[in-house]
Amino acid sequence: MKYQVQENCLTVFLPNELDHHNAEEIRKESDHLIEHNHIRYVIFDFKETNFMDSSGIGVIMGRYKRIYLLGGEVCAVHTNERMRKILTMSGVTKIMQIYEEEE
Amino acid sequence: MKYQVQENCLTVFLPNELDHHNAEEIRKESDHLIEHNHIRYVIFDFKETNFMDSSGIGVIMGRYKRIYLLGGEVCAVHTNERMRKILTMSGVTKIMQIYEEEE
Amino acid sequence: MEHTNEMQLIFDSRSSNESFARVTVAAFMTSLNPTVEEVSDVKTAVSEAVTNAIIHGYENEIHNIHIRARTEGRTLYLEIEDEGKGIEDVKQAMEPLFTTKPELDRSGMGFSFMEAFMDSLEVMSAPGKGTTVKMEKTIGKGRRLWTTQSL
Amino acid sequence: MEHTNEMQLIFDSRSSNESFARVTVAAFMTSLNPTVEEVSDVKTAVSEAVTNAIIHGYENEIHNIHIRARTEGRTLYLEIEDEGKGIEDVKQAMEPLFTTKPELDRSGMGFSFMEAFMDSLEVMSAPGKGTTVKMEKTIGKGRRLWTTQSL
Ligand SMILES: Nc1ncnc2c1ncn2[C@@H]1O[C@H](COP(=O)(O)OP(=O)(O)O)[C@@H](O)[C@H]1O
Ligand SMILES: Nc1ncnc2c1ncn2[C@@H]1O[C@H](COP(=O)(O)OP(=O)(O)O)[C@@H](O)[C@H]1O
Repeated sequence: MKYQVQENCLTVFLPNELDHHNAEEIRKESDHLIEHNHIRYVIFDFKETNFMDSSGIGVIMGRYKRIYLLGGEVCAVHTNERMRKILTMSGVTKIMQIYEEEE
Repeated sequence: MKYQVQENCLTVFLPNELDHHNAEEIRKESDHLIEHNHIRYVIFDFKETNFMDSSGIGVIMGRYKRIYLLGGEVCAVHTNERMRKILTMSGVTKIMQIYEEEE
Repeated sequence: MEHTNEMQLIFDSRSSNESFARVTVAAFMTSLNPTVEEVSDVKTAVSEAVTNAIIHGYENEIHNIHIRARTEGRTLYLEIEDEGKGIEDVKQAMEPLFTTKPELDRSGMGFSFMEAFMDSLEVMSAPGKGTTVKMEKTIGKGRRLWTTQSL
Repeated sequence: MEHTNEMQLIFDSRSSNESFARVTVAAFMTSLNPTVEEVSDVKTAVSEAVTNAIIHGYENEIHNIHIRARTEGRTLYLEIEDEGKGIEDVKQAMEPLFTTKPELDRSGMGFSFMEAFMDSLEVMSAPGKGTTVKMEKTIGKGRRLWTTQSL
């Protein structure tokens, strides 16, 4: 399962490598789900993700802009150290909460 | 540990990928050990080995010729299915016993 | 004389080849004994430059992308080239957050990522002529052991 | 029209690049969804041809080895080329157990392995001109599911 809708919350299970090739698909599919399910919260689940470049940042920013206009929020879960570094570097942590858990 | 000498028996712990690049080193080092330790039995341990090409067959054949002249034997242990296929294809199983164990 | 090793890779500008390009460069640099972190840094930079060639340089038409890679001592030298559209104003293009394709959700951080993850970045481009991105990264920086091993 | 994808790799004829060449071709063919076994088959064939270029073609001097790879439908097309010594008698060279370098513990099984693991093998060579090995392998043979998926 790559996407999960629960009430007004969409969880996007990101792939192992989040690059431009995968980003295109995630962008289209998640926008479709957001539109048709009155989504207000988007959770990006990085559990399986070991690689991300700036295309991944673009996907997050794009979903944020859309959801923000609807009065919602985006957040990230299950990020490893590398992913947190990239999210922080890009400044995206200013608009998105990262939820960490003990392992 | 890549080599182990016990009495007149030499165990060669083969690398993850046994190609021409690695074969050169194994050839030199094992011949040195065979000469200086009165070796009669050579055990090729494939536990870590997932790739082998015909250079690997060359290493085995070369050690066999040397050891055979001294009245000894060579054998293989811990071979996976792929390795057994390649050893069989090459005909080297006619001169070398493969010892299988239950896993 | 330092030991050098060279390779050149030419491939179709398909987005499915982005991961292929990353894996190839990562495999090429293994002789430098990089850490997982260093490999990720290089993979990210390669991914940025190759993606730019695909979406900005060739605008999704299928043409050749060239990667030239060389290791010399502890350093990896990379060149990623397209013969595409080229860049009008390289200085502006390299500014963080600048992008000409916001409608495609581009973040404008490609060049910033290349700069952050590599030791040096040089961009050569001319409109209609294509773009070449040159990058360098020295492996094992700060790891003392390496200084002696690599002599 | 079938979807094709192409790449070309040029690299130094160092034995340390044998594994690099294998990994690169393996990464290139992933779009064909091969089994582990099929990937191993191709890696073995690549290893044989690249090793031959290094030890027989260039006799351990450092020059360029070329790999051209293409996928078309379910089939991988490979060409591995050196501009080295070449082969006097190709037919004899391809005979099982024939080798000109027994002193290096060559088994003379390189071409036999290429033939066994690929669907087709063609060797073009002329003394002083170098050698090109052409190979093909169709992925997913015998796996019924593929026939429909790949249309
Ligand atoms: N290879 C290229 N060919 C043409 N234009 C390019 C190329 N690489 C970058 N550019 C231009 O530079 C801009 C900034 O690039 P970059 O920092 O990677 O951000 P992004 O890819 O997110 O737009 C791009 O929007 C594009 O206009
Ligand atoms: N690229 C090449 N350039 C020159 N000679 C070659 C090349 N490839 C193969 N040969 C010749 O063909 C012979 C048989 O090759 P092969 O079956 O791979 O066995 P091996 O590599 O064990 O000798 C080699 O010994 C060599 O004389």
